[in-house]
This record gives sequence, structure tokens and C-alpha cells, in this order.
Amino acid sequence: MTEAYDVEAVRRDFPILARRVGAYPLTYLDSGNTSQKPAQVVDAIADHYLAHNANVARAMHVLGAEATAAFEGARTAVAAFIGASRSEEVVFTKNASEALNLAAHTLSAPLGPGDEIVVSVMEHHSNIVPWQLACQRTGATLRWFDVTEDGRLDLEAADREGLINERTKVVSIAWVSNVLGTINPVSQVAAMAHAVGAVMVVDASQGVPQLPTSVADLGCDLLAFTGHKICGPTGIGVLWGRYDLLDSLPPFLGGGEMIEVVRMTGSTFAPPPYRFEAGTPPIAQAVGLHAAIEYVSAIGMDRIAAHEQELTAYALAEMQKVRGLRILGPTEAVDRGGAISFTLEGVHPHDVMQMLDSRGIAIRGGHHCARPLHDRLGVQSSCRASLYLYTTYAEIDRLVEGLDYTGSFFSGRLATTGGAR
Amino acid sequence: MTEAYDVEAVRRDFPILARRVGAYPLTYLDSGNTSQKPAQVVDAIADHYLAHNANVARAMHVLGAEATAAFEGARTAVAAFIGASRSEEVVFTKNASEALNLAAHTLSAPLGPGDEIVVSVMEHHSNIVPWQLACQRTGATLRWFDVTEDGRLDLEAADREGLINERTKVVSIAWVSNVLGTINPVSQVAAMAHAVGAVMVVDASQGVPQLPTSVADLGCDLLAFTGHKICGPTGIGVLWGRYDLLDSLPPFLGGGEMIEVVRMTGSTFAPPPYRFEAGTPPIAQAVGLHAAIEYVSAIGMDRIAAHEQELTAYALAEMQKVRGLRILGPTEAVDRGGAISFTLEGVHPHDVMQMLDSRGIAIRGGHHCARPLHDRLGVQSSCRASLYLYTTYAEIDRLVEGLDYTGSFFSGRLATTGGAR
Amino acid sequence: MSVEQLYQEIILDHYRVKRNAGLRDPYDIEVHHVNPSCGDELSLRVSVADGAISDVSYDAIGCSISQASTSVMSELVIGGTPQHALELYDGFQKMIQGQGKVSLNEETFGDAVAFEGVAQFPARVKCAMLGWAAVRDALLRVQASAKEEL
Amino acid sequence: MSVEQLYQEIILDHYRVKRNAGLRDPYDIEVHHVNPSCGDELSLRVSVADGAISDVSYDAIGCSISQASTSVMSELVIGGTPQHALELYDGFQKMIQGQGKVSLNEETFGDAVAFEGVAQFPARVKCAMLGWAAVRDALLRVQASAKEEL
Ligand SMILES: Cc1ncc(COP(=O)(O)O)c(C=O)c1O
Ligand SMILES: Cc1ncc(COP(=O)(O)O)c(C=O)c1O
Repeated sequence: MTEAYDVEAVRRDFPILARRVGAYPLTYLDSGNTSQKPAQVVDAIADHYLAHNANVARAMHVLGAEATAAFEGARTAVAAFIGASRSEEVVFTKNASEALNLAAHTLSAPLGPGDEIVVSVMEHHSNIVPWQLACQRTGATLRWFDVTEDGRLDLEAADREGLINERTKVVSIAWVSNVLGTINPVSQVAAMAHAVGAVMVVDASQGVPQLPTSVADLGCDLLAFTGHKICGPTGIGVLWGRYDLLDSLPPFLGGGEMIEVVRMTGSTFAPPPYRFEAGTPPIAQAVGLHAAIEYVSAIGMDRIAAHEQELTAYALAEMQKVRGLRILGPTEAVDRGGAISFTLEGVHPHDVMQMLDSRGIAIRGGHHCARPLHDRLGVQSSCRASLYLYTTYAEIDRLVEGLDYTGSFFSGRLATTGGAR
Repeated sequence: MTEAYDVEAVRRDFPILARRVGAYPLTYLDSGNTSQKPAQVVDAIADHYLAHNANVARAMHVLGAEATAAFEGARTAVAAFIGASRSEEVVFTKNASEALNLAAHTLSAPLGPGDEIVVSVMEHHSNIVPWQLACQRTGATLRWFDVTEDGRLDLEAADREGLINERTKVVSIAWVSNVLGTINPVSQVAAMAHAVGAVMVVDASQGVPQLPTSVADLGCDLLAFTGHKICGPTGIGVLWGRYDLLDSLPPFLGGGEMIEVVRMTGSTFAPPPYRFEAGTPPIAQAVGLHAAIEYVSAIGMDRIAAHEQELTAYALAEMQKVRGLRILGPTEAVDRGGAISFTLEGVHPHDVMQMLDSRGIAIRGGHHCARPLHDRLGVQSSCRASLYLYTTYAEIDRLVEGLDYTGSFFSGRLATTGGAR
Repeated sequence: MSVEQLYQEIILDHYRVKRNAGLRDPYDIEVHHVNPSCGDELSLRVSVADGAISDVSYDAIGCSISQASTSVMSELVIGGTPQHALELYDGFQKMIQGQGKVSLNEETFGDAVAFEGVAQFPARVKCAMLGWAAVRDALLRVQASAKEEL
Repeated sequence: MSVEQLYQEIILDHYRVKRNAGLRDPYDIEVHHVNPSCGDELSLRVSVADGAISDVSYDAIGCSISQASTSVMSELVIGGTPQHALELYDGFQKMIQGQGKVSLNEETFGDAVAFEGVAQFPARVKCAMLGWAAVRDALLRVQASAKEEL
């Protein structure tokens, strides 16, 4: 980093961060769930609607040309941002979940009994359920990586069990866990997948917002992420795929401009990415995502990653001082993103959340769409604080203070001694 | 109508309509493709992002509660707008195409060879291709209603051929044709479908924006429409369904909050509408759609329909005076929406569009995602002018003038005589 | 509405010491309810004898509100008729969904009045209802199977 | 850029009187290309004899730009070598995608220079390319099958 990271300058771009909750300032530590949006993104969307709105591809008038240029410009920007070699490799979906469903549907189309699909026990439901449904449809078998005690992918056990073998057709894992924060060795797993001729899918929903991304370095064949976690709008996600692979896949949803020729007796389909974009795409959302990518790029993804890394190290150290607090996943900020899940002894996550919320601190409680992982770790649910480019040290301090207070309140210590930290 | 329709007041809410294209005022006659957005809708979206943004359902903090209330409030508003009996009957999708794919996937799941699905030859690709794909998957047979010479659904031929019979499991037709403007007798077709125990699906993409909607009066079981054609944002669509029917359908896309319990070995699913909403839904887009519905409701859907009807009658009369112009579909404004497709003798639609565009007039040229209908009518493609609540008589006059000029230009009359109308 | 009003002492008390907790025999019906948004889970058994609820036992994982509410519910319904329990359900549900506009009769509802604060926290309404929804479900099933036997 | 500059007289002339139109025998390969966004369709045949393109014939439905472009293309390539036609394709494509920054050599490209205006109208680029893409496809297929025969 050549220049100090000016988090206060960043925060000024996010009007919502100036909100107060009752007597307290808003402390937004739920960015792993959805990020806040800078004014630049909101303005880009408004300007699109108010000055350039039209449908794309089909409309050849002035507004149609402007809207199409804006939409395809967003595609080009996304391609560059993740290091794709062609913009035609970028498919716009409604969110990461649709992207993963698209992958599961089309990749599983030729599978049958005896074929295997491999995920991991630390996946988000959106990278489990689509594959379960695919296995139900095709008769293929779902298998999964376990995790080690410290919350890393258990590669040794996988090796012992022959998890990835000649029957494996698809491997799909998260780059960064939304619960544990773990950064998985994706390129290593991709090499294992490719060695047996399987397709490697990466759920990069938590990775792309936090780390500089290069699909080539990750070594994957398909990669999914979602707009709303990277300062962009809701209603848009991305599936990137190697062009050759995309070109070999059947269509997913039908309708609109994903076709070549439609006859009542049968239809032929457009080349990628259009084959996979049925109906009017998320046009204004692509414009917003483009603005978001420009926003984070102007700051620098490497600097955003470094900021998060520093802050995560600080948060991990401070949070472990809270009585009864147990961190799920790596307790040191090595190969680790900015999501920190934890339990507080004797207090249910719902109650932790509620108590913190009364002090303006927003975290998430529950199983964070990763119930199998919670089962595996033997906890029914957990709390999660998740950081982003606008998070400050002071916010971590407020979190820790709130957690101390919460622990005391529910254990009755407060009532007895009258004292909070 | 108690009060005169003040189209100029309406236009002031749409800043884009004040745009100029070169020396000409913008004449936007492509609303059937996508409508323009009033400032009220754009402001509601911006306000959501800048002051209330959070993920829904999963987040229980203040922002999460606000975002959830806004999202669910939109669902309630949509339900009321289309006369649904419960808000749980409203599923948010990314567009009408996804809604129709959802219907096709889930309704066809139990079908097999011998079963029949019925659509019509005047459908949009989004109401054809999903059913073709469903037939491919299941072995069911696709059949279709023909159209009469004047562009109406050919009910007599259907009757003669026994189109709807005991093998029919699903009937899916458009309420209002996006090409011909025809308003189809949906409740009559629904009665035919129900008489044989088939499910009735309605593609109301062009209907809901133009006409007061009551799902009960239409008599259908499922109904799809899209946000961007009714002054709302891109990135959102709606599938309405009778609750009992929705509740009996399997999931479509998997992931996120559409589940009840996820285990690696199998999952169970949430009740409707959540079962069908995988991943982060279009939250800000729902807020925008809510604002759009409030906007058109404040004007009154009956008055919007009346305005369109009057203007369509005027346009049909004036356009037929243009030399070589042939209207596709009903030439009188009876049971007819505001989409007017036509051909101009000797001039390809692309060229008509281009010429009109140079005068600021935006229409659509091509097959409007309805190639089978064009095949049926024996035209390779056509032009389409489509009106909406902000369209004026003066705009129709400009269109007619532009068409006269275009005809002359390409036939060489202009070059020879030097005269335009 | 402050969070301290939500977490009334009565609630914390039931949360710390749950009444009638643990699954017991004999029972007529066992139901399993979950709150998918937070993962709360509840297994609940009811036993009806001579027209009265002779026991309600349960095993629950959940937040203070859901656990305390189940505990309070069990105290209120044991010993009464199924009909009375269903009426209590209706009353409690009406209050909890009343956004603070509906209050409970203290004579009838005892400790359950402590949950009036919950009605101000829409996100917690499901928590407070979990045990009630389970007992209602169980009682309706007992009645249905009794009818079948006739 | 005015629309009248797009519709050069040369283009309108080729549109009104298409050169080499109609499908003819004999031919080596027939290809069918479509422009799905507007529905333009083109069937095109090429015949190669003694290292030269002896005929290009076609049946087309489409706009003035696509029809005129196909007509102009047919005049330019007939009689030349396949290699020359492919070079013309490259040059024409470069110009048409050059957003007005690339111009054509009038000696080599003849009437095709009239399409320089099209480069300013991105939405029409596909129209202007339809015939060119088809002839390229056809020539590559002829060459491929010639190789196979070796
Ligand atoms: C009749 C009809 N059905 C379906 C659609 C598809 O809507 P969307 O593109 O928003 O999915 C449209 C509009 O394009 C339409 O006019
Ligand atoms: C790891 C991971 N995968 C997938 C998703 C799903 O993203 P979306 O809800 O936008 O579809 C999320 C976020 O919720 C996530 O954290």
C-alpha cells in the first residue's frame, strides 16, 4: 500500500452509514449478507432510468442503442474485473443462486447413476441444494469434502476416501466460506478435479467482493458471484464460464432472446452468453454493478483486501477476550476472509443479535444458509459479524463492548452485580 | 372517466420524455418492449438503497426489519393490485420469462408421454420455449391454438380438432398479444381447460400494465407478468398462483431461504412463496415495483386503459391512411391493447425503424419474440408501435408523418418528386 | 420500545429454568416444528386423558423468547381441556400479531402477559409462536385420530 | 451522422436491383445464416472451379443494408480466388467494426465503400456482415472438404 487507507473518505460515499439507531450510531457488521451501496452506484442506476432506459438487443432506436451499450459495457467491465478472456464468457443471472442452479442444471444434463458430484460440507445452501436436485433428477450421487477441526477443507480425508475419482464429473466449492471465513485452496482442488476430467465450479460469492480475482489463477471452469455483496444492486448475479464449456452446455431457462430460430415444432438456441439469458435481463442492475466495480477498482481490490485482513486480525484478537465466546473457523487472519462466526455461551444467537441491535450493531444470527456446516460443528446456530471496505476499528470495539454486555445480561451477572464492562 | 385525462401532467413525471434526439423531440412508441419510469419509482429505489438497504428474512436488525417490511409490503401491494386473495400467492421472479419457466418446470414435473400441453401460435417466445423444453424433458406433446385471419384466437378450429381434451394437462396463453394487440378470451379458455382438469396459465405481461386485473375474473390458476413494462424496474417479475396449487408444486431453483431443513443427504422445502424464491430476491426491485403500482393506481388503471383505447383507435385509423401500410391483427380498437404491428410495402422493418429513429421516433422492428406468429401470418418480420399512459395524439401524428416519409424515401418517390407529405 | 422491555424478568426466568422440559412418556402424539429462518427446533409431546391435557413435554433448541414462551405455554395448558388450550392459542396469537395494540387478560394468561413486548418486535413473533403452534398442531392431531377411531 | 448518409444512393440502388440474386446450380456448398435479433435470413451458394469463385448465388430476406451488402459482396468476390474473398472479408469487417475510424480502399472495395456510414450505426453492423459471414463460412467449408478429399 503506497497510501494510507482512508476509511473515513470511503464512508462518506455511503450515506446509510451516517444513520443512527436510537441513541447509537449504526454499526453495520452484516456485509457478508449484503453490502451497503455507495451513492455512485445509486446515481448510476437513477441516471440510467431517467435518461437512457430502453430494452436491449431488440431495440435499435437511440435509447435502445444507449441501453444496449450500457448493458454490454457492464459485461465487458465484469469480464475485465475477474480476468476473463472474453466478455462473452460473462452470463448475467439474477443472483449467485441462479448462477449455481444454471451450472447444476446444464452440467448435470448428461449425468446418470454412477456419476458423482462433489461439494463440501461448508457450502452455502445455494451450492448444495441445486446439486441435490440435480442428483435427484439424474440419479447421480452427491459426495462432499469434510472440514477439519479448525475449519479448513479436509483434503487428507478426501484423499484417503478417494473422494475425487474417475466417477467424479463436477466439483463445486466455495472460494471463501460465508461462515468460517476460510479461503479454500481452489486452484489445488481444481487441479484434482481436472486430473479426473471433472468440471470445476467455484462459488465466489464471498471471494470476488473481498479479493482480487483472476479466473485463470483460480483454475476453475465456472465461477458464480452476486452483485449485492460487492456494493452493487440486488437482482443481478454473474456466472462466468470458459467459452468452450459454455458453448457445449444446453439452454437453461427458455424465452425471449436466448433463441436462434423458434418454430412451434422446435427451436435452436443462441451462442453464449445469450443462450443463458432468457427474457429481459437485469439491465439497470448491470449498469449498477458496473458502477460498483468501478468504485471498488478505483480504491483497489488489493487495498480493500488488506484493510479487511488487518481489521479481521484485530477483531479476532479482541473478540476472543469476550467471556464465553467461541470462534467458529480459523482464529487467526491467515487465508481467511472477513466473516467471523461465533457463539456466546448460554445466549442464543437470536438474543445476541437482538441485544446488539438495540445498540445499533447489525450482525447476523442463525445458520447463515449453511445448516450442514453447523450440524457438522455441533452447533445449532451461530452469530456472524462480517466486515467490508467501510468497516472501522471503532466499530469492532463497539461490537466487543456489546458482546460483553450481552453475556452479562443473559447470565444474570448484570442483575446481580449491576456492572457491565 | 370523471375528470379529463391529463397526459401532460403524467408526462412531467417521466423526465426521459423531455429528451431530444438531434433536432427532434423523443417520440417513445416502444412501451410494449419496456415502459419508461416515473421519477417516483426511481426515487423509491434510491431511497431504499441509501437509507434502508439490508438483506431480507435472514437479518433481524433494524435495517433488516425495514428491508423485510419493504419487500413483503411490495408483495402485499402486488397481491392487492391483481386481486389475489393472499399475499403468499405472489412469487417474485427476475422477469416474466422466469415466471413462465417456473410454471413450465414445476407443472410438467409429473407429465409423461401421452400428456398434452397447449399454447397458441401468437405467444411470445417466453411462453413457447419453456413448454418446448418441458416437453423434451418429459415426453409430453406440445399443441397450439391457431389464429384467425383477423388475428384472433381460433376457438372454432380448436373445437373441431379437439385441441383441449382429456390428455390436456396445461393450457398457457397470453392475455394480450404483444404483436397483434389482441385481447384473448382468457376466462373462456380457462373454463375449457378446467372442464378437462387442466391447469390454466396466463402470460399477462402485456395485460397487467394495460388493463385492470383480477385473477379471479380471468379464472386462471397461474399468472405471469414483468415489472419493467408497468413503469417498474428491470430485474423483477411476478408469478401469481392459487395457493393450493403452488403448495402442491415441487421446488424450481434451489438455495438460500427456499428451504426448511438442509442436510447433506437431502432437504425439505419452505411453503410458498418462499419455496420458489432461491437466493437473495430482487429487494430494491420489489420496492420499485411497489412504487410503480402505486403510481399507476393513483392515476387509475381504468383511466389508463381508456386513454390507451382512445389513442389506439386514433392510431389505427391514421396509420391505415399511409400508403402500403398493412396492420397485423385487429384493425379496430375492440378487444385490443395498445400494440400495433404493421408492415410497410417494400421497406424492411429495420429500415423503417432506422428512418423513424432519425426523427426521434422509437418503434420496434423484427419479430418481437414471436417468430411462429410471423411465420403463420406469412411475414418475415414487422414493425411495432406501442403506446402507454404517457403517449399523446401528437406523437401518433409524428409517427404517421415519419411513415409517409419512409415509404417515399425507399420507393424512390422522394428522389423523383422531391416531395414528402 | 427498549430491548429491556422485551426481555422481561419473567421471560429470562423461564429461559433459565424451563418448566416441564424434557420428553416424557406416555404421550399420544409427538410433533416436530422448526423455524427455518433461525434454525430453532422443537419436539413436543402431548398426552390427553379423560378430556384433559395430562402432560406436555418437550425438547427445544432456541432463543430465550421461543424457549420461555414454550415453558409458559406448558404451564398454562397442562390440566386444562384441549378446547381451552386452543382458545389460549387464539388469544395469544391475536396479541402477538397485534403490533402492541392487543393486550392479554392477566387472570387467564398468567406469565404469558410478559410477551406483550414481543408484539413490538415483528422479527421475534415467530419465536414466541413456535411452542404454541406445536401444541395446537399436536392437539388437532389427537382430536383427528380420536375422531377416526369413532 | 444523418440517416441519409447511411442510406447512400449506391446502397439503395443495390437494394432495389440485387446483383446475382436467386439460387443457381451448380454449386459446391450451400449455407444458411440468420440474424436472430431481426430475423434476417440468407441462403447462399458458392461454386469454386479452377481455384476461382465461379459463382455466388443467394436467396435473402432482410433489410436494405443486409441485402445491398450481400449484393455488393457477390460482385466483389465472383471471379476472384477464395483467398482474395477472405481477405476482402477481413478488410470489410475491420472497417465495419471500426466505428468510423477505418476506411476502405476504393480500388479494392468498389461499391462496398458506401457502407462506411454503417460503421457509425452499431446496430446495423450485423446487417452489413450477414452476406460476408455467409460467404466466408461457405468458402471455409469448401476448402475443408477439399482437404478431406486429399
Ligand atoms: C407477451 C409477453 N410475454 C412475455 C414477455 C417476456 O417478458 P420479460 O422479457 O420481462 O421476461 C413479454 C415481453 O417481452 C411479452 O410481451
Ligand atoms: C458463499 C455464498 N454462496 C452463495 C450465496 C447466495 O447469493 P445470493 O443470495 O445472492 O444468490 C451467498 C450469499 O448469500 C454466499 O455467501
